[in-house]
This record gives sequence, structure tokens and C-alpha cells, in this order.
Amino acid sequence: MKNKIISAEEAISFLRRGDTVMVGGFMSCGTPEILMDEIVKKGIKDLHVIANDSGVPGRGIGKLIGSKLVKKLTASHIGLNQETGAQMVAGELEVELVPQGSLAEKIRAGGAGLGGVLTPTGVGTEVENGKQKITLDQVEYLIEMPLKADVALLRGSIVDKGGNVYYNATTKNFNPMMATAAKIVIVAAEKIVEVGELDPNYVMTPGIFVDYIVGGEV
Amino acid sequence: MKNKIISAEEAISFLRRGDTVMVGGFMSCGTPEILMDEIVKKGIKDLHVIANDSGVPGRGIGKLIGSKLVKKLTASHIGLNQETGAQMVAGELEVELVPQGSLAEKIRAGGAGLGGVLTPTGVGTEVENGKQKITLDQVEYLIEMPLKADVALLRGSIVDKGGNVYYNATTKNFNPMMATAAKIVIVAAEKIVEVGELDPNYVMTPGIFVDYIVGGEV
Amino acid sequence: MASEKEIIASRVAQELHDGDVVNLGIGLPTLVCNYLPSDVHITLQSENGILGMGELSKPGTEHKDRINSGNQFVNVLPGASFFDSCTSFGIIRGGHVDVTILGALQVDETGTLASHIVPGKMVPGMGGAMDLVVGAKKVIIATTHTAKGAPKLVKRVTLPPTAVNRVHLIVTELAVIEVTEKGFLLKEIAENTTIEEVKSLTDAELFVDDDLKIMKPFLV
Amino acid sequence: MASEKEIIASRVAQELHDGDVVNLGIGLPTLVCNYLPSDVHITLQSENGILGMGELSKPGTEHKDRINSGNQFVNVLPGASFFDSCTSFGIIRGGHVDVTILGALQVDETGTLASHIVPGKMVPGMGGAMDLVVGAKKVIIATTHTAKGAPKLVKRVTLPPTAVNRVHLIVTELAVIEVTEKGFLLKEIAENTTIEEVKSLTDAELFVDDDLKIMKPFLV
Repeated sequence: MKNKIISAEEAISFLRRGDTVMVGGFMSCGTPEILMDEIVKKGIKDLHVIANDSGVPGRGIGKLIGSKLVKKLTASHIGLNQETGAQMVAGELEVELVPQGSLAEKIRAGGAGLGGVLTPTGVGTEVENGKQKITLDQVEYLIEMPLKADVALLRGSIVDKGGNVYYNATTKNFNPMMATAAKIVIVAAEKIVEVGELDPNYVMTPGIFVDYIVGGEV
Repeated sequence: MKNKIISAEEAISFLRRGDTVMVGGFMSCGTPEILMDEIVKKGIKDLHVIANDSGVPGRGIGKLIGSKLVKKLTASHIGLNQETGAQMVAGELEVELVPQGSLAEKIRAGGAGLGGVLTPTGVGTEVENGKQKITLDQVEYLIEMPLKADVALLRGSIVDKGGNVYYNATTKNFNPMMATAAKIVIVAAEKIVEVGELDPNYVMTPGIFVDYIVGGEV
Repeated sequence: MASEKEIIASRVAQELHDGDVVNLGIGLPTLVCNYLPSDVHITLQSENGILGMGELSKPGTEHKDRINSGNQFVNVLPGASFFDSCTSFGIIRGGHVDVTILGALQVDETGTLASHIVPGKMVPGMGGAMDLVVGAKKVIIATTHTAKGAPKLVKRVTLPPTAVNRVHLIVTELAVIEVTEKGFLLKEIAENTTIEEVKSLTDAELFVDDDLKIMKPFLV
Repeated sequence: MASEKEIIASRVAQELHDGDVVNLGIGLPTLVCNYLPSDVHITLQSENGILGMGELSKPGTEHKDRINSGNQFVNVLPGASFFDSCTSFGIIRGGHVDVTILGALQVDETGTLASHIVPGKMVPGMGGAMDLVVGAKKVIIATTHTAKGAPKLVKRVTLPPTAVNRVHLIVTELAVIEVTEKGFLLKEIAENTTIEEVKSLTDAELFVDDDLKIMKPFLV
């Protein structure tokens, strides 16, 4: 079996300036902090981050925002990080807002080989802009197209050496979908166990999706 | 808390002649046999069954087919039940074949409030018939529309009295999606436990989806 | 004396029924739980991935892995479940949430809600609000009747809409108003106000229900 | 002497690489595992909801909850996982299966496959085949070269297609043929046949690779 365990430094060497990167977590719960720290340390710029939100200043994606490493953010909410709003107003950061449920579906579609999904969410709002609409059975839907990324940075509570992931409680959020939608998937693990220690029924992301595991997440 | 536990007889009293009924399981693994038996006993006719397959003669949905209770079957595969093919050829049973992945997505869409999904599966085949096609980024997709049902009949390995369900191993298959897509959801439980006994992380169908629980499934 | 928020929250609580699955917006709506009758048990959904959410965790008992959608540490009740964001919004968009209670910047007589953006000023993003308003079976707006004297209940929202034609009921400190095909229907009015005052603070036509009642916020 | 099936299965096994995620169709394809080199470890997917599928369960060790897509009781290996059908076909349609190996009724020079229906005769349904052929990164057809003397490799399929332009490689007891933009390209030929014979048993033009090799099915 290929060894998937690498250091945070090695992991972030896969990330390049300008890359599109999905980051798991909801208000930093389920966000891989050690990978955020390493990106800041390396100063990888011009990232397009896809995530639910931009964390809070100094936590989660807030670390990347604070270091001005994000060029574009696709998220559902930025309200709890004033720095994100300030950079957006200053024209330093492009923010694309997507309804949370549509964001989840777009990432899932990216990973599941769907061309998109039809959702009633956002019809009649600014979310329509630039999107194709379709009427089926007299209901109007937006076509939400798939999202994919170069790299996905995720947080697993328990990860076996084969890459099977178990996410505890509300750390799950966007992590399982993002695991399917990026070329390179890196999971920061709170705990690493041997292959066979996770019950096959409790695996929330199968190991085939995970390219690298970084230990030491807190 | 409302008591959700009822007898198989009470459960099947919610099913009416001509109803659309989703039945969980893959080749009868994950199919609620005691509910199949009860439908046969009551002789509820003209059902439109939505399921992955039609089981084998005398097992799972095969019981309904054998008793000629199914008027229409929407499934991905009928090859292991010769009776289904025979009734179809005799004009007694309408069979609508759907690719397995598209069937799963259609049921999920029904439960998740999506107007449909765009899939490349089936393009250029007879699956296209009667379906809208759409081209996005130069790729052709079929629009697969949602499926819903009057009643869903599922099988749970462990079910708590609030209706939270855990499905063991490969009994999961179509059960979790079907739990979201029917007006009345009935789960035949192999084991019933008190509320609080299932770890919230291991719940595969939240109890809010389950209307009734029938014990005694084997 | 009871605050406006307490009046609103306690009156909204009367709209909930035993067994309801409820999603509460951040802020005022979270107070609603404090006013539930003892025989009404609801299941709280938090869109970050919980059904069966309990109270905020007491200091010292927080678990880092267990937050609500407002980024607060929470407990869960026996029978709870955790799930990912796709499942969570499948529950929401699919109509499996009975009631969502949200605040508003503006709500209009067609049931269109503006709650997530003030162009040039406040651009926090819609979060899960657009899905909630589209998906929940019943959408209740819990809001003060005016903001700095300006009516929040209007003929047509002027701010960017969050969802179109989806609001069912509006509860303010002054009134309970149903959104009907004709427009705003005044169902209940607070003791300390008049129909004229409510009309003057509402920037749209207000139809008075034949069976107009006095609001009784603190029934429990 | 080795059977045709064994020849085909053993040659297909050479197409698999260490670490591949593989979905095997029912029948002949399931034999492929018997011929894997000892340094090639693959992960088997079963579309009813398994990654890390092992061998068929020995009599007396079957578990009623654990079957493969062919309705046989199976074991799982350490590191396996179970999931629902939506997740399973997300894996398949999303391109996370490296190789799928399937049988065929007909396959044509454009890579179009017919494998699931003979109108009026055999209508078992497509099951997961349409998704597999559309989604897998590499589609290998493992089939006898002819059926009752009639060529299975044709210019255009006459049976209803299962998926259009998706087959990459065809392995028969007589030849290994790549589906290229030009059409069928003969890459390898069995020892006991001739180019002429293979051409005569193929109902489409057959281009012979400049680097034509002799098939070596039982390398391991």
C-alpha cells in the first residue's frame, strides 16, 4: 500500500499560486488549521478559495484572508469576518456568494460527474445572474453547475492509513463533498489509525478519494 | 414523543390500490420482507413499484410480482426475476428501465427538492426517449427529473424509537434516499432500540423522515 | 416590562406544534425556544448538520466539534443526528423542515423577503437563508415592525430579495400579519396600539381580518 | 488447455495497475482477479455499495447483509467501506473508478457498446452498466471474439447502445484491440491465429499496429 502520510510542508508543496482550493469547515469547525498555517507560512498567493465561509479573523480561512493570500472567494457567507468584507470593498478580493445549499450541491455535482442540478433556490434574486433558467412542470429552476478544484484541504477526526475518514459531529459539513471534487485531496487528521480499525459502516469518505494524510491536526 | 411502532398490518393499511411505492433493497438485500408478505396477504393491487430491481421469485419484490400485484415497475434491472420479464412480455406489467445511478439521483432529487439533475448517463441510448436534453460547456446531458412516492417501505438494521435508522453493510443501497422521497415512510426494523442508543454520528436516516416502525424484520 | 424581542419571540412560539421540525435564524428567532408550552416538543435543525439540537453548551462543557450555525457551542438531545451539508440542505430544500423563523430587513405584501444584503453597506452573504425560505413548509418572519422608524413591511421590497413569494406569517411587537393573495392581512394587534398606528407604520395596504384578535404574547 | 475465458481474463489482468479502483461486470470479468501479479493490489468496487470488496464468502461464513452486485455473498478486506447507491454512482459517474471491465453483445469501431438488451428476447435492464461505461476512466471489454460464429466487433452496433463512444480497449481470446479515432487498432494477436483470421472474424476494418505483438495471456 502506498504511504499517504506526509508532512504539512510536503502537503502544501502541491498547492501553487493561483490554484483553486476547496477548504472544508463551517465557521472553522472542520477546517484543517495546520494546513491553513502552512499556506500562510509559505505565502502562496492568488488563491481561489471555495468554502462555506471565510471563518473569523485569525481562524480557519480567516488566516488566509488576513495574510491577503486569497484573490477570489466562493462562499455562502462572509459576515463573521470583517476583513473579508473590507478587502472586498477595497477591490482586493473578489467574492462570489452562493446559497449554502446550492454550494453544497455544486461541489457534490463536481465530484459525482453530474452536469449540474436544478434548484428553486435563488430564483428571482441576484443569484440568477449569469445562470441558465429552466421551467419544468411549471416551476422555474436555476441550473447550478458543478464546481471542481485543484486541491481540497479537509479535516478528518479519525483517518486510517488508507485514507478512510470519519468526521465527528458537525466537523462533517462540506468535507465529504469536497473530498470528491478536487484533483488532489489532502486530509489533516486529528487521529491516524491502522487500516482495518475503522468499521466499514462508519467510513464517511472512502480512502480512494484521499491522496495524502497529514497528522497533528488539533 | 409520538409512538411510531405499529404492526405490519397497521403499516400496510396506509397503502392503497394504485399507490406508488418505493421499496428499498438491492436484490432483496435491504428489502423489508415482512412488509412484502403483508402486502401479499392483503392483496393490494395495481401498485407502481419504484426499486432497484424486482428481486428473485419468492423473495423481496419478487413476492409482489409473483402475486401479480404490480402494475408498473420502475427499476434498473429485472434480469434475475424471470417472472417480471414474462409478465412484461404478456403485457400484464409495464416496466420502465432507468440506469441505476440515474434512478438513485432521481429519488434523491425527489427528496431534496431539486427539479432534477443533469447526467451524461444514457445520452445516445433509448434512455433519452421522452427526456429533455441540454448542452452545457459542449457536453450533452439528459435532464433526469425527480421521483416521489406515496409510501416508502424500507428496511433498517437498527432503528431507535424516534425513527433514526442505521443500515448495516450493503443493506443501505436505495433505502436512505427513499426515506426522503415519500409521503409516508415505514421502516421494518431488525432491531428496535431506545432513543439515545444510536450514536448521532452513525444515524444514516434521521428520525424526522420515518413515520412508522414495524418490528420483527429478519 | 417585556422587551419587543421577548414579545415577538413568545408570540411566534405559539405558532409551533408538537413534533415540528424547526430551523431558527440567528438572533431574535433563537429566543423562541424559551416560550414553548411544556407539551410542545420540537426538533431543532441547524443547517451546519444537526437534527435534535439542544441548548448552548455551558461554559466548560463545550466540545470543539459541536457548533450551531451561529458558531456557538451547542449540546444535542438524545435521538439527535449529525450529517453533511448536502444532506442538511436536502432536508431544508426538500420540504422536511416544518417551520423556519427568520429576521427581515424588509418583507413585502407578496411575501417576498429581503434579509441578506444592503448594497454598499452590509454584504454578509445569504448563507442558508435562501434555501430555508424556499424550502421550509412555513416561513415566519420575526421582526420589529420598523427599523429606526422606517417600516419594514412594504409594498415591494427595495433591497435585493432573498426569496420571492415565500413568507407566510409576520410577527412583530405590534401585530401578527398573514401574507395572503390579497396582501397583508392583520390577524392580531397588540394591546398597546391601534389599527391606525399599525397602518401608519406599515408601508403597504393592510387588510383587517373580520376576526381581528388581541395579541397575547405571554400565554405560557 | 486454457479456456477462452481464462485467456481473456488473464490478459485483461495485465491492464490493471497497483492502486487501481476497479469495477468488474458479472461473469467473465470477475475471473480477472485470479490473474493479478502479486505486486498489483487493486480496490474492487461493487456498485451496490462496497469499496474494498474481497472474495466470495465461503459456505457457512456468509452474512445476509453483505452481497455483491451479482447477488453473491462476499467478504470485505480491511479498509473497506459501505455506502448508499447515490454515493456509489457518484464514485462511478464522477470518474473515480479507474477501470471497468464488462462483457459485450456488440462493440463497434467508434467505441459504442451494446451489452444490455436484445429487443424481444433479452430485456434484463441496464443496471449500472450505462453509468459505468460513461463514468469509468478506462472501459475494457472482455469478450469472446464471436458469438456462435457471428462477429461481436462491428462497424456500427445494431443492438440498442449501452453507451456511445466510450470503449477504450477490447480483449478477446484472439486479439487485443484498441479503439482509436481511426477505428479498431490490432495491438496484439494470439499465437494460434493469423491477422487474416482475426480480420475475417471482425465485421469492421481492422488496422494493424506497426508494433503488433503476440498476446501473452499467462504471464503471471
